[in-house]
Amino acid sequence: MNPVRKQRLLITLGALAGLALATGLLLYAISANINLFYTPQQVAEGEAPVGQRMRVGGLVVEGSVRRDQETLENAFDLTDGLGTFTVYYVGILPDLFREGQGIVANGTLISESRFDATEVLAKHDEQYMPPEVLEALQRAGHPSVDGSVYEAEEGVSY
Amino acid sequence: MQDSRAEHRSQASVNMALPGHFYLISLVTLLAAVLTWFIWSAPVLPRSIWLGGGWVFGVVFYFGALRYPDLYWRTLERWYHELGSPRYFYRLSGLWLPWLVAIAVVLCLTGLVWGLAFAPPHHEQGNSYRIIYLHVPASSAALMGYMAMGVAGLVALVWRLKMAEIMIKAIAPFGAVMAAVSLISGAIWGRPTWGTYWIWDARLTSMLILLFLYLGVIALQNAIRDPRQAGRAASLLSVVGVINVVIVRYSVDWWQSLHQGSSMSMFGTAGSAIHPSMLAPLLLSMFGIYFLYAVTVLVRARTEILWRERKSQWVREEVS
Amino acid sequence: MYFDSFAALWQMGVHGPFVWSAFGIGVALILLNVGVAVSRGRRVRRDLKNIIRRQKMMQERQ
Amino acid sequence: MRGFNATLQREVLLAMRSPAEVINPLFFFVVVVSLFPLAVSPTPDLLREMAPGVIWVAALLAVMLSLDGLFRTDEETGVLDQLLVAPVELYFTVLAKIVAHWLLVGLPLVLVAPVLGYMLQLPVSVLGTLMWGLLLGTPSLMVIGAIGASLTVGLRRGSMLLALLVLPLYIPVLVFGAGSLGRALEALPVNPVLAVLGAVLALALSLGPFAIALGLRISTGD
Repeated sequence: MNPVRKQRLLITLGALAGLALATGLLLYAISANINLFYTPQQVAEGEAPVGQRMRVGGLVVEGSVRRDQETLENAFDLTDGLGTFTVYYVGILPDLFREGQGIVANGTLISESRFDATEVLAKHDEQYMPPEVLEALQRAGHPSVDGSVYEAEEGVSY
Repeated sequence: MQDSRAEHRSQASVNMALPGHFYLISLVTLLAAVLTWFIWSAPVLPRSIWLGGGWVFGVVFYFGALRYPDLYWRTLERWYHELGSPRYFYRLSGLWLPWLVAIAVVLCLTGLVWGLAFAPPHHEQGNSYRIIYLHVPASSAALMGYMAMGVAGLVALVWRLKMAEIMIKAIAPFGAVMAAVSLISGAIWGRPTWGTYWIWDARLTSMLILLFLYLGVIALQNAIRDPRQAGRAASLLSVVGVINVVIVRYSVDWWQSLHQGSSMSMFGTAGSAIHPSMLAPLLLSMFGIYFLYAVTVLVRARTEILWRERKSQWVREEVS
Repeated sequence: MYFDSFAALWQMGVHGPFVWSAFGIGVALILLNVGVAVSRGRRVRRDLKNIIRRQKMMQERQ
Repeated sequence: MRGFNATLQREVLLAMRSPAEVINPLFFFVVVVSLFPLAVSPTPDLLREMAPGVIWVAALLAVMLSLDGLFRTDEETGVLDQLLVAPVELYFTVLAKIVAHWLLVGLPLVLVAPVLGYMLQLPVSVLGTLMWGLLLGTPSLMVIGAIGASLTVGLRRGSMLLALLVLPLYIPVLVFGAGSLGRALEALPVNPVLAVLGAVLALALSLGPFAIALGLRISTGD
């Protein structure tokens, strides 16, 4: 083989090897759940490592919020319809925090039923509709309002 | 001397051994991939509409190409060669321009007036949401513009096509303005909605970097005196930049997700949750901005063509 | 029109300043950009015209 | 392979003759990092929180500033034109130059970083992550910066332009690099992040030299 051809072959093989390596490393990183984001379902099924810092996201269960005005201790249940656990948080909850609303919390999973949050973030409503439509939907008892904003199986891009 | 040699070489590389079809197929596939990625990451319309439309187009194109292959390929090849020639491009764009201006003005005006005065308010944000009628079109135009610049850069590097270099130079300024408008309007909207003008949210950060990349391309072009060299350097930078934009989107997503949650992702998840009465003016202004983009790109490209070809006979006839 | 009057349109509840300043800055930037592109095109055309005329005059003089 | 080795040896030899080019980036790195405790406040907790960002930004700037001269001397002395017509593929020459530059500039940064990290109150347990991160990150910074350097090689006042072009391209490396250290401080697993840094490095090393070679050809008007 002439030297130029040989060099080009070397370059091509090297570049391909590099690309393969990059793909492999990226796949490993993705499979390792780099975000450390877990849904209540994953927590219920024991997929989330207990005792580690992580993020969880889900809907606040209606009627589950317990606030202590003195100590600012809050507790509420978080669900995605497939699993539920209780979040404990000391501090002021954000303005958009409401029952039935989607939230994201940072903190530590103490057990499969208890999550100690250091931060609670309310998820912005993605639905764009006029107030009349909202009222009409609520009057008709439409389930999609306030509920289906959070789609557990989609994984949600936070 | 230098010029004629480059001219000769670019002629030679157009007539390379592989047939034109090969490059055309690759180009169309690449465009489709880029478009799919873009649509997937920012579904302003419901995905079903985009994908449905894409399928219809694809099926028509595929069967048409199967039945009348010669016609299709010859037409595409002709377009490719004709649009690659500055002179032809100048003449053609002169014919398009009045129509594009008219469509752009009509679409922008109806979209903005409808959005500002006639669309209903948002159920939570009240009237402040009306900024999306400027913000969303500007953001999407900035992103699309950068993708287009990357594709043009690739074409310019592979075939040394003069028109592709001119297109990059024409796209960059308006893209930078679009990114800036998107950032400014987003900041003003953020104040009543989130309570702050600026947060280091994934989308905001990547748009800021997009603006920097646009400015980098413009700066590089201005720094190099020789137009051909400047064009090729800018092509390389925009291709590298496209790869970077993709990585930045993921890296920033990952980075901010550990620190502060983006609780305000707009069109992040599947499907559009925009009510039709709000979507219609949004789509109008979006397409209006796209047409406006096309108008300015064509105007800039025509100026650049005139200046670069100033020594040729057709420009003399055209000008005087 | 959704609003009752032009004053209401201008005020937009409490959001008037935000909406109108955003649109003002945005539209101004876009129009400025279009204007710059068009005026640059005109200038280049005019310059080229002058250059060509001068060259013709030179040729005729010779 | 002979071309690769020859370029590598030549670069190292040249650097040995003018050691300032090797020592200056290192000195810059150390000085910039030690400015922060003076400018912000020497509170240990604050320093520890800032340390990942400070160290990574300083390393990034040091690498970028050192790259300004990567091709310039070759261009001024006419060596670059020789390299362009040499029977060795430009890919290998460029790769050799980058490897040499990393050994001379990047590696010292990696080695001195733990000391600076310790001075910024980082616990000893995370210094390993800091070194691994820089070990994987600085070569990527070299490659990406060299793309910019190849495009600005013949320009006057090119260094400012180089910063403008290259800094936005550096952001992913910065995010993942500083991110790995931040995760180490929170006792989270860092391997996935280091893997991403490694992936960026593999990508940069396999595709970067093509872009650099093309950039050099464009800049020299070839």
